[in-house]
Amino acid sequence: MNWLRSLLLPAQGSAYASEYDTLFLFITLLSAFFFLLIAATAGWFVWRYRRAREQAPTSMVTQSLALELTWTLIPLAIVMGIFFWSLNQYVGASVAPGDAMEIQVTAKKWLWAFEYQNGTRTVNEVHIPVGKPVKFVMSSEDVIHSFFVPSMRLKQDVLPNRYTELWFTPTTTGMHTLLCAEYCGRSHSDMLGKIWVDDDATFQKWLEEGDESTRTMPLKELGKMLYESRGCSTCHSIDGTRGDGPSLRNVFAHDIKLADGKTVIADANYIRESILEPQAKIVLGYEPIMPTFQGLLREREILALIEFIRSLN
Amino acid sequence: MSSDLSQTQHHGGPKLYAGVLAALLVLTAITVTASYVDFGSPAVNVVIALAIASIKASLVALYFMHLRYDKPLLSIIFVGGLFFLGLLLMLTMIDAGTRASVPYWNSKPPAGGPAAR
Amino acid sequence: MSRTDAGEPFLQHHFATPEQQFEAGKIGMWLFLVTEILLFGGLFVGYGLMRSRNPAAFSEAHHHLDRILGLTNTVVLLVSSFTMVMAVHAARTDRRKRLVAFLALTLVFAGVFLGIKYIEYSHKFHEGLLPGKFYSHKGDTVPGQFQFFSFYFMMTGLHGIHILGGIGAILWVLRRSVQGHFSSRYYTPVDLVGLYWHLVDLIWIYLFPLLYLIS
Amino acid sequence: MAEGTNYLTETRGLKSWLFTVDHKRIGVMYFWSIMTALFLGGVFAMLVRIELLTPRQTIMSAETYNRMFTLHGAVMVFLVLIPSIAATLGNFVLPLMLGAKDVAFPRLNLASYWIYVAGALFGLYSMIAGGIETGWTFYTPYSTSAGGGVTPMVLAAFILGFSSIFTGINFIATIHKLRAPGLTWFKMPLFVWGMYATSIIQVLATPILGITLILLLMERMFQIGIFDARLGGDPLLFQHFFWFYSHPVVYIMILPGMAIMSEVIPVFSRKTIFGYKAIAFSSIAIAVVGFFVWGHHMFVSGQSPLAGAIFSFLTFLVAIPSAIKVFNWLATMYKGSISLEAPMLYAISFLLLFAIGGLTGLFLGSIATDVHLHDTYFVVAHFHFVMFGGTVIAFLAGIHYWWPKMFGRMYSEKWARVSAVLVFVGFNLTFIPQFIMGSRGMPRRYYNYLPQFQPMHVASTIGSWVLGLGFLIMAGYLFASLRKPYDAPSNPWGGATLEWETASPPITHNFETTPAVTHGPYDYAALRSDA
Repeated sequence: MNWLRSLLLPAQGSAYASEYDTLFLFITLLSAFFFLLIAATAGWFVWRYRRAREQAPTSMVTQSLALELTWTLIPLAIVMGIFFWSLNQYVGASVAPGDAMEIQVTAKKWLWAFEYQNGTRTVNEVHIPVGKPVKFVMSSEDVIHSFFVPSMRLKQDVLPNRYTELWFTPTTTGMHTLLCAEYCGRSHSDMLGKIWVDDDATFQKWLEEGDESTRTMPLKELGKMLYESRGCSTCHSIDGTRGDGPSLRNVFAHDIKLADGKTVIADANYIRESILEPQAKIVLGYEPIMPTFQGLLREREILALIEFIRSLN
Repeated sequence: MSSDLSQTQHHGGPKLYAGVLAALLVLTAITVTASYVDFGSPAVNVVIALAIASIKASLVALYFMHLRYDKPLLSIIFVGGLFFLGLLLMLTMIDAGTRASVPYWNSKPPAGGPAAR
Repeated sequence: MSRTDAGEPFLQHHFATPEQQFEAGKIGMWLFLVTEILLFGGLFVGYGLMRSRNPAAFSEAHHHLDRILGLTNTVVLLVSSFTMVMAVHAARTDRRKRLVAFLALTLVFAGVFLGIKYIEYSHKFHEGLLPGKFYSHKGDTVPGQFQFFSFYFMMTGLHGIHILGGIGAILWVLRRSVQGHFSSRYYTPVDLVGLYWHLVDLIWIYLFPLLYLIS
Repeated sequence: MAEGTNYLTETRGLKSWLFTVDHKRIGVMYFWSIMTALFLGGVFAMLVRIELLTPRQTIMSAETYNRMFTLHGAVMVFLVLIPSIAATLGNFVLPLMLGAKDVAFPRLNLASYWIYVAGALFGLYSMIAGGIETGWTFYTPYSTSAGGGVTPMVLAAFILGFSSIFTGINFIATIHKLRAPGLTWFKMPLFVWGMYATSIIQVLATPILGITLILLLMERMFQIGIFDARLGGDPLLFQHFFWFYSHPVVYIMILPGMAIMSEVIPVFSRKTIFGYKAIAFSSIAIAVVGFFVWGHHMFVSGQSPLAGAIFSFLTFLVAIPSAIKVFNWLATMYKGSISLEAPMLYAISFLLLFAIGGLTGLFLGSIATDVHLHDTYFVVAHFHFVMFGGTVIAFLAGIHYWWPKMFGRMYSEKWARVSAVLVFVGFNLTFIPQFIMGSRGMPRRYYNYLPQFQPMHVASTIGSWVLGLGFLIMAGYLFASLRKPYDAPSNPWGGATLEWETASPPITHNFETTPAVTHGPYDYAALRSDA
């Protein structure tokens, strides 16, 4: 069965995922059986009872209560079995254990923002420890999004003005893809995140100090990485094409026309302000829709982004 | 076959209609009065108001709209429509009323267990 | 439309007998009434859900409605339903003058209803008790009252549109009555318009306590 | 062969068509309108598939892509699938099957057609009024905040609802009051039962769509605070309302398809339908229980788990009547005399594709498995198997079955078979890869996707070309048949229902004399002894 599982389903990231796969494969095999039964019967009848001559006599049997009951009750019993199995699994997965680590999630067009209980905040990237239950408490700032982690077989819509939850206990370290599964507009398909499952020590270290790599990476490279991973790229291009936000190409040290008619020079302070207080100065011809990154970026990361933008001239 | 439709249908007459109108007016008076009475919970007032409204609606449907004298099919159509409206109301309310982050059947998860089952 | 039988000027060609045509018409009308009930029903469900989410605002907001005017309108509509059923009865018993008179009376009551509704609406407009973003009433103690007025205007507005439709339909049968189209042999349009008018009344029977009589 | 005049030739000129109250002409007008919409929707689908050839931009921008799949969905659902079988074949065949001269309310029928046209024009107008990119489901709050042509498209759906309601009212009244003498309820062809069940849903569900769309427009224009969470509203209420209509709508689409199956299979097996009452009652059961299950579209929406459990349970119940039908059709073929002409080829396709569509529904009705699969390509593939593999394939079966009756000409059987096979192969090639992509975690409505999915997307796109080729061939031989003189016999397939007793094409009043029903709708033995 493993070949079938790996053909149809992504890698398993939790014990729940393997429970899930068992039920999934059970329904798959059951469906395959019934499909083959129907297809083979139809095929056999078509061949066996093909019309050989115009006036061939046909059976006069038109009903059978016994048959009707058979093919009513057997499918009924089977689907009821699936229902209870499935319900049991669902109930088991719906309540997070009391000691689960809580992470707040805010979804907005088009990024995922995370906040840990110690105040650490990240965007589109979240680190969690292996083997411990983790609970995401989620809410949206605009439209409905959906938090979808295929490797955990879990998904939950994220609504404005309400909290919804999703929890799992990861069992394998490594990267798990997070996707938005509820259509939310232009960059819906770019609203991706990475869930890093670390061993305990690495996780603790990360929580206190941030990424090893980001502390040593050259600024420009780090800036490029942040540009791609923190959601900047969904609105700001680097090749000059117009998105929901202005392109970052040839911006640094250039004159920028603002919506209020003034002109400013895009120096490091302007860029810093635009990241932390995006509504302060709006570029002419664009909507004031950019969310603030106040508290979501470390000092060095802001510096890195400025350096990256400077390199785009 | 006579094509005089009045021969085949009985719908009551002016006296009956006047009686129904009187009943409707009395019920209207009752419902207004009841709205000033405190029954302890606002929900009771809603139920009473809706119950009286339903009696009035039934009177209109049965006599003014002749359902009482017509073929049962028409009543089935009418009641059927109400049934599906009730369905929408009921299942939507079940969702709205039981929406919480923790399902009611497991509101006290066993502390510390990895999978609360 | 080919008329096959000179004795049955309103029998359409694809029906065999007037009974068949009459009954088909009634089935069609009742199915239409059911769609109307469900259309309003959606509003009722929305109202129920929003009221249960926000009971205080609904209760507070409804004090801005005038119970006397609401009650008057209820009585007007009930009486108009009575005159309508009397009109149908007159048609069925071949009393054409009474048919015309009762239809005209029904129209008068419908007009009174709309007149009172107009007074109520202009009062609400004046105080800024308007739906959604137009709500501008000052001095509210409970937030969210605009929701109540959203529903008030949608429900009474949709109902009012139906009253207007009913007036149009009654005018049509009134005209045909004056022309002498109806008799005990053929009065389907009167009957069907009557059914429609009663439904409009029936919906108001629920609207009145739900909007005016929240305690 | 028709001598003298028939319904197509009795009166001439554009006006005689545009203002006709003849159910057959209205059916034909609906047919060409819906075919036009199907062509448009198909073009949108092909463009969407071409865009998905590569993980990044291929031929269009993200905005255009979003508009494209929205239009594909809206056109296919509101302009094609909902009216397809009922308004074309239903309109044409139902009165004939009942031995009636017309539907109960011919003018209402014409109104229904013109309302359809008006709705369709509104829908097209939304394309130039800024386009619409909300998806055909119009979920709030996205649809209340999105710009562009949302308002005209919502109005279009609202208007089209009336068209649907009028058809439903008409059919119910017709079936109750206009059956020929001797045609008792259990002597009615099962197609009529299917239409009856469909009409019930059209009448009961569509008004809720109407009020939902009104509320949506009010929320957009006046911010009334019912769906918008920031104003104290509840976005899930929109989903409840929307699916209260849009799930039963699935049965508006599939029940007529099943109804055609119940005609085609016995005729081409020369055998009385097996389990007549079981099939008839299962149609009604589907129509009723279909209203209880809408919440299975909302398992991950934030709906309460209790409601989810209830909806999951009810969903499994509605699976049973569909299964009963499939088994009864199979039993009908047993010891029959089976001839694989084009309608039957489509019927066999339907059996296989609908079986897959139904069985994959088990994954989605089951609450735990649905969580992972919801809003992925698995769902897309599932509903295409039911909507295309079911409804459209059955529609094609019905078109090929009744084409001689409608237009009085036979089409090329050889090309019809080629096209049927291409459609079957192309369809499977398009959508089977989508099942696998979906269960592997490919969300729907994605413009960019992870590179690992590209091979399956390419396969799917190639499949869409095969499918398109099948349709092109079909259009070719069907148009070609219309250029021939009338050559269809009145009963080319040996059917026993009443529509085969009148000429092909029928005269304007359907029958020379109102037929008296002496034998059952599937009594082929009686037919032979008559002949």
